[in-house]
Amino acid sequence: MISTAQILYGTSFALIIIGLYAVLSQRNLIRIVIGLNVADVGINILLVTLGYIEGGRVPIFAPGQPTTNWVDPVPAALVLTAIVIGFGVTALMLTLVMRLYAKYGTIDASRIRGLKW
Amino acid sequence: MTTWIVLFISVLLITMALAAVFSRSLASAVIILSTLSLFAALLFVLVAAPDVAITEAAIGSALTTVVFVLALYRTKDAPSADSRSPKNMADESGNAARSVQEVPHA
Amino acid sequence: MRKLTGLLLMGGFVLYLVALVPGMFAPETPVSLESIGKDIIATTERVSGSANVVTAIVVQYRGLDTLGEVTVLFVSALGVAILASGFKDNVFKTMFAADDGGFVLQYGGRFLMPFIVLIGVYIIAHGHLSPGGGFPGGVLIATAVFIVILTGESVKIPHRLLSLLEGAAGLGFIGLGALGFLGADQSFLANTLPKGEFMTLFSAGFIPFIYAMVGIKVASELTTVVAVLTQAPHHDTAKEEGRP
Amino acid sequence: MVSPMLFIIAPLAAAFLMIFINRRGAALALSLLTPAGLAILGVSWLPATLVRAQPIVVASIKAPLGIPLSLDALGAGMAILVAVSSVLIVLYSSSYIHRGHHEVRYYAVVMILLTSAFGLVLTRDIFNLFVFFEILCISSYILVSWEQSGAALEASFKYMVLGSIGSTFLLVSIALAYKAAGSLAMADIAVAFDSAPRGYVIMAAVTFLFGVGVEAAIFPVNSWLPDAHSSAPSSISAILSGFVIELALVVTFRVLNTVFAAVDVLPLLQIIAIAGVLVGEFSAFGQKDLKRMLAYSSISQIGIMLFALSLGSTAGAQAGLSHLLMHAGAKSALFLIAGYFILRTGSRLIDDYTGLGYRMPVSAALFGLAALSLVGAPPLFGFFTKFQILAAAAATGGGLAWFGIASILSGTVLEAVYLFRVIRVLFAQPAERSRVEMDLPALVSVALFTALVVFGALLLPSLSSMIGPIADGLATLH
Repeated sequence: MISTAQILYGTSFALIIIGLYAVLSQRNLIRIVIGLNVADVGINILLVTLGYIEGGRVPIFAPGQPTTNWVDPVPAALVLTAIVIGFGVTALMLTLVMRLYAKYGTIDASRIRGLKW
Repeated sequence: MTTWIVLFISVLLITMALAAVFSRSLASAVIILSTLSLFAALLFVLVAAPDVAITEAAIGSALTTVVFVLALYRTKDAPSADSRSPKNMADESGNAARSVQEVPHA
Repeated sequence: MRKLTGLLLMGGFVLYLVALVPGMFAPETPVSLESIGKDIIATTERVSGSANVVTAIVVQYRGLDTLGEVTVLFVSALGVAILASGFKDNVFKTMFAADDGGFVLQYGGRFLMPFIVLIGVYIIAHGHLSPGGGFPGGVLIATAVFIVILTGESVKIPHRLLSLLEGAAGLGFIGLGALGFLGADQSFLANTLPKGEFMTLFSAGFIPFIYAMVGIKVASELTTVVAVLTQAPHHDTAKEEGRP
Repeated sequence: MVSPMLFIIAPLAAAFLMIFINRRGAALALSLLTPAGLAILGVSWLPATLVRAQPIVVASIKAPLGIPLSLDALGAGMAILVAVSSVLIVLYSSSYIHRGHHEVRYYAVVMILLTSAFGLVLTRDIFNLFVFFEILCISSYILVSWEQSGAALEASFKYMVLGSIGSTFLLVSIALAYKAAGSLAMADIAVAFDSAPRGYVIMAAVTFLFGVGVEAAIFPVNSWLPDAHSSAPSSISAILSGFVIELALVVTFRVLNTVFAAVDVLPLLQIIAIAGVLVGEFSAFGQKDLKRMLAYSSISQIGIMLFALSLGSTAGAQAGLSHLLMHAGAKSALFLIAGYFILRTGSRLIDDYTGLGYRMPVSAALFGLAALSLVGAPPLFGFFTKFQILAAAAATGGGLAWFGIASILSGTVLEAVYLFRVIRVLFAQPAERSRVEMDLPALVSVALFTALVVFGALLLPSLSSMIGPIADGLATLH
């Protein structure tokens, strides 16, 4: 019987690998950014899964609610940070893509001299 | 029970990730990415991380998509009233994607 | 070549993962916590007074990370503004304002805005009680501004006011953190304000105030990002952009 | 008592304040005074840290639950280097960066870069390390794209893509560490890794090396560096080559050496260091663009430093850190002077600088001195540091060490040839006689950097009492 955590680990690594593969193989600059975002989602799932326990409950004190069997709140806090940082990088990259387009009229990496590698 | 829902969403997520990365139209890739984030948020609710879910939905799904859409508009040739129609947009991006794919392992 | 490199790298990564990290896939889902999370849950009521443990960690236990996170947003908003200043065209005009949004859309957007802002404020204010807090709340407020832009309204974005808010909220965060220097331990970001009654709105010491600062900062920065990207050259074409 | 937290708080508050005030004068004053004050504070703390590390408690919460920070001798030394360099570079920027409505933003981003640099040397928490790394990367991306020329935008994008891949790897590594240790404090992770499966630790170490290696420009993941360092404004090239990559190198090495002590990464590091030396020198040799040449030279110099650090001996670590100090001074001076060469001739190509030495005699002389020290010409600082590294390597012995010595020596020959070529061009034939010397603030800044590399050798005796505890910081987490 496969466990929830195993599924989540598998999914997260699949997303990370799909995303990074896209970053390395695509030539369209926007697709590169999309790939990074896919990888980011994968990372977020990976981190959240670290804190998951079987049948875990939300770690919030509320009147009349049991305070046992809570999931680990630390990875959730880390993911919040990671999401915001990911957005900062994405916004900056996309602005850069727009500027590159304004300069060269293309978002194809193979047609921009400095982006071939 | 949770396991099966998680499994279902996981399969959905991986499919969407592949679609977002390899779809022909750039516009649909962006929308699929947005949906991917939204389903990831759903996953976070299931694994008891609502704080992450609400942030992922607000930032990953909504705001990132806004910036992506702005980028799509900005990276199109001289935007005119006509080019705003979704059909036209899909065509142009589709062409771009095809021309990329035609190049073999260079 | 790039595809090949990518494939090779990813293939290697996957193989390595499967071969050498059995710990990642082997175990069943754990049934109890064996990490610092357990100790944090045990101490959060005394240390932070926040009912939402994730909020307690974000704002207090790992408050320095959050300060860094706010800084990341700050610096990337700066970067977007610097880069966007190079645009020659004005997307705002061609994108939304060119075709009339229509009466219903325009007034609908204007009508919705205060409510969305209100929800944002609610989410920020209840960050220590329920899921949410400064980041999603701030994003909601920024979204409200974007909805108005989206309806084709020619809004003049007050850039100077936004940068004033950014700076002030950042200084406010640091100032609230520096209050900790007055406390017994003289440590930055210590929660020295009165904690109030656990699980009520007026509790958790400085956490709601920090989240308010974060909310203001996130809202103003994201508004800046969206605004400069939609109506980029606010210096050169400001005149053309004005209402007829 | 003033807390060492000021290293993080002060530049950050300065950046926020600048944006709030939005005046050029205020921004300039803040960005000169903040690092200057921190440098003085750093010097005043150094004696205490030489005795033992000063732990800093954040948010009144002790180590595993909160974020542990600590100021040790290595941290204080690096912080002083960063603070002093940035004062001089801001001074240079005051005349070099164009006046315009973005100038305030330039100084704000530089201050945030400083915040992250200080944060990196202070933090003992692996996720906090990630956050500061991201801030460092993002502010570097922005500064690289500052001139918004085609080359600058391309370089910045390339840098960003590699940096983002790096941070993905870094997060995977953090996830592996948290799963093993249940804690994010480096000390706890080190303990947990001692008993974790070996393959697991290797996986975490490799992903970590890939993650932070991008910013530290460690050999296989440094393809962004020549583009980024050459197309950034020269003041930024000086920041990036002068202390950012060094800082990233020291932090990377320290974490690999302590947290991942369970696996012996040193031989691997030696190999990539030697590869970096050879690749850097050979690529620099063929360059026609002055700043690109200097950037490739940075790759090889980083290789030399990494080689010295990864020898694993005390002498090697000390020599590597001395070389780091020398390189910070010399490379900053070279980039800053190159900035004015480009400003005065409007060209980046070395061949266009024919006879420039007669028009900018002081600058050209300073350039020559810094270049000589970088090569390792006898009376200058660079000679002693390089000699120490070679001696330490010879003392270690072993095939890899001797191969490293051979590579560094042959690299030195190449470096001498291409840098002398630049100097020969500068003094080739007297062109028109009009003087176009650097502006005064820039000249002062460059002269001070050059003074470090010229008189650095005199510092060595007094440095030797401090370098021991500083080098010890590479192997401990206190």
